[in-house]
Amino acid sequence: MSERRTEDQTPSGVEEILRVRSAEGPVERKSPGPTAWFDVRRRGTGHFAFSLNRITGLGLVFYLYLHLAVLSQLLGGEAAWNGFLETATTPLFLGLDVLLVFGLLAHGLNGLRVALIGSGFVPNRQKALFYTLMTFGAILLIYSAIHVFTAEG
Amino acid sequence: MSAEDRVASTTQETRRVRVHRFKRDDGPAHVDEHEVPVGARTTVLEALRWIQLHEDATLALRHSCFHASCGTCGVRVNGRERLACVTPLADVGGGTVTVEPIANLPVLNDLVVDMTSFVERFPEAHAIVRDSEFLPQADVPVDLGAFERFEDCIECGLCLSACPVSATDDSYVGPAALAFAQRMLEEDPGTVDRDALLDWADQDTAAWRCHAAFECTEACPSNVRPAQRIMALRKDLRRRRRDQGRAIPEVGSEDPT
Amino acid sequence: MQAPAQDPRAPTGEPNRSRTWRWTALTGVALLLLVTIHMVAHHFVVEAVGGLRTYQHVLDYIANPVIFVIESIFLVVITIHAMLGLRSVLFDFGLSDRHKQLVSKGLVGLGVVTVAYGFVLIGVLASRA
Amino acid sequence: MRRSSPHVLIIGGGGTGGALAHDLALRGMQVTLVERGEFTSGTTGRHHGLLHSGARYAVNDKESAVECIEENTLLRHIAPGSFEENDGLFVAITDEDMAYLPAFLAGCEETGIRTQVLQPDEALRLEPMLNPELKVAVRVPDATMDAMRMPLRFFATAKANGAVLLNYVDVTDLERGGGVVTGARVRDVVTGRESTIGADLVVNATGPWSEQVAHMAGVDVPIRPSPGVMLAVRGRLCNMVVNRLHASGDGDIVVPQRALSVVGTSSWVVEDPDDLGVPQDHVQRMIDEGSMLVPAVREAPFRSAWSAARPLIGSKDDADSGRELSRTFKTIDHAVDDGLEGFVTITGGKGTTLRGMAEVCADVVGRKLGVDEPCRTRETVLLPHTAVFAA
Repeated sequence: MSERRTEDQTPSGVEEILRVRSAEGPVERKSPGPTAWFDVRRRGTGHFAFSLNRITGLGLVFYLYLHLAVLSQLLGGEAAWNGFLETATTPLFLGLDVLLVFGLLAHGLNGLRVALIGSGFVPNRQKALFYTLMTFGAILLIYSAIHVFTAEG
Repeated sequence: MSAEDRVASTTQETRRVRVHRFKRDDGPAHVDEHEVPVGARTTVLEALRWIQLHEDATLALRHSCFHASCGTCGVRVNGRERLACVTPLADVGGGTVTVEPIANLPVLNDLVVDMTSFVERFPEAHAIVRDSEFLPQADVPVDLGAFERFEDCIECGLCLSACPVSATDDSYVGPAALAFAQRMLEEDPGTVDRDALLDWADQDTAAWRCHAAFECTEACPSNVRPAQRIMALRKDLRRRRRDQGRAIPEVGSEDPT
Repeated sequence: MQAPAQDPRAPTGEPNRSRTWRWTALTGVALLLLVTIHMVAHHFVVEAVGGLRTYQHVLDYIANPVIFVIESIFLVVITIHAMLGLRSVLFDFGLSDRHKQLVSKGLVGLGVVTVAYGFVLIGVLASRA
Repeated sequence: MRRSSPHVLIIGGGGTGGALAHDLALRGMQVTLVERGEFTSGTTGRHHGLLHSGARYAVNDKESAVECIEENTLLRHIAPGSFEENDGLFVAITDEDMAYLPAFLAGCEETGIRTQVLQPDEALRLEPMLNPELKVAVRVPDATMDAMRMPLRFFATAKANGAVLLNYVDVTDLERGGGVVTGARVRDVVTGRESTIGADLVVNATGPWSEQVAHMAGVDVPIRPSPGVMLAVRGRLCNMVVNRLHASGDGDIVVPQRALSVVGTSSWVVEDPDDLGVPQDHVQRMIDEGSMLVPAVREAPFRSAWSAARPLIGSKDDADSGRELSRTFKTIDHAVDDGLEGFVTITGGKGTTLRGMAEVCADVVGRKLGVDEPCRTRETVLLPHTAVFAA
């Protein structure tokens, strides 16, 4: 056993490979996080529904605070409020109103789907439910848009 | 299609295959293109093996059984989760085919992902054999007890790759682990600590993080239907809560403070 | 009532998601109704472009006790739902347990401030009618 | 300072290499295993998953039959939960098959394989999808294994016992000096870097690639890569392994596996075990012969057809079909055969006998390295396959 080479040679090659492999840095890993919502390579309906819910949810929270801020105008009395009303009834703002309705419908109806399926109702028909609710939402959206732009005093 | 119909079709053409490449010493990931000769039933795995053999021996990929039983060859083909071994190129549309590693796991090398963190998501070392529900008319020999068979889940990771919540939140245990937990509860071989398993599932990183996208069920090549199992698991959790006589807590106690 | 054995795998310091999930769902379903009422009452029954009310209209409207109660419930429910949703989104960033707790506490604070501000607003307007 | 134990480098991460790593690690040796791809990606993972009772070889290859039934019994004990333990049937369809029955039963008796002869109605009660024309069926203790997960349990246990298992490390050459193999030149496929792994002994456990690796050391091994075609169809057409009761031939087995049924297998001989192809006529033969056993094979939806190369022991001059080559295994100490020290080849065999092959090889390795430890793999229960991924 005089030619045993264990101590001087064995570890070198193996340990070098192990060391490089266990090194933290160069492993390719797309860091998780909300960028995944916008991953266009994922084309599934379910992924779209999830992303839509996240994005509209954030939009609605933003609107909630915008809305509360705007309503502070009411505290300023009649002049302040009626001044705001003039801006709010321009076509641009009415368009934003339609966007709001879209957000509410998309988030609300998809949320209804998640709640219904997630609590044991209609467990196997999630796609049908999604399309049904979205169709319903689209009809309501069109109706609302027409109403917002045409309702006259 | 029956096996015989598959044998009958043998046209020969070529397909352009784009392959995700990543070697640690070579800087960031890139894409290599290859023109691969294909027949009517050439699979993605056969195309990748052809590239290894004829054009680039350094291409690394995982494979083992070649018939959708081991779960090692999961990749994304044109953005969708597939087992390379049972996905004919003819089935993924015309034109260029893009092959990438599955998502939501670290990529070690080209198409090879590190399955360690996938396996670590599972609640415990899990049984791979269960009772066979097939051929119910069969008269099982007395000395066998019951016909048994392997679990459907082949631990391929395609469900985790397809899950939009896993793509966003790495702490979510993901569909495969939850589906496994539900199967263990459903077909308890008598060795399951049910309470521990339900406690494990009853977390904000487990059954309640699912957002019902059902992408896992779409991706599963083995008909495990993880999303349906997660919903069934929630039902088990609700039933346990009810059995324990817990009322819906006050709003105030909801908050984590 | 006996508590189930503590699972060693369970992360510590985590609220139980089954409750937050349930409350997100319950408030969400309630909001379907409340938002509909709110939108219809504000934008679809008022005969003006955009359906917005004049200053006096708003004061009269909020002074109605039924409306006052509905709007108050709406305020609380939407704030809970929004805070739970924000929490879920923020957790998508892969936070540590400590940061998750900080986020949760911060959102409770934000929710309380939001509801308080809303009540001040409703209260002041109702008192002016 | 304590002198460290000898270091063995195993080339090849199939069932044989994994089982050998496990055995050597239990004997206290330092073990490194290198595999150029994923573990079990060569031949092991591709096989149809039959845990042989040995009955297939009971007439013509009694040595293999005895190996099989011994290992069959042992593996169920050390790898519980890794098998579909539903037994198997040998089914006679033709008069010719019936003529084979007496020799078959005698062979099983002689090799210690328990049998139970079933009349057609009894067999059809067990397995309703069998060819109703069957004349007799013999029940034997076959089983189905997960062709990847069962061998991975050896890897997992070896790793837990200190063996270093490296997948995606390709051996490019063997280091030699003064009639001794001293290690291997390797290329880490993960990084592309080359390095040398020194070893007191190198074991060539590369199955059908044995010849290629042996050539790196300048020696020859009598191995022929003999591929076979297998076919998987959707649907679990039977619960027991269904074999044709005749002398070994093509398409003579249907192995249920998960919700699939695997039909195997043909046999031919190639030069390069990497370039196999899936000959269409072989697939057709699987369909034709498989449906003789279970007619539903013909109509069942296609899942996959593939080839796997067996390492059959024989010489270049043997018959071309590969069927006549022995299915048993061989440990070659190249010091004896070729005067080359530090190099051992273990090859041949089959999935069922992986542990036994490893034991014989580890005895040779231990003797050469002066490690006087007994084999402990017969009684060591293996870790679950997932432990192979443990950090």
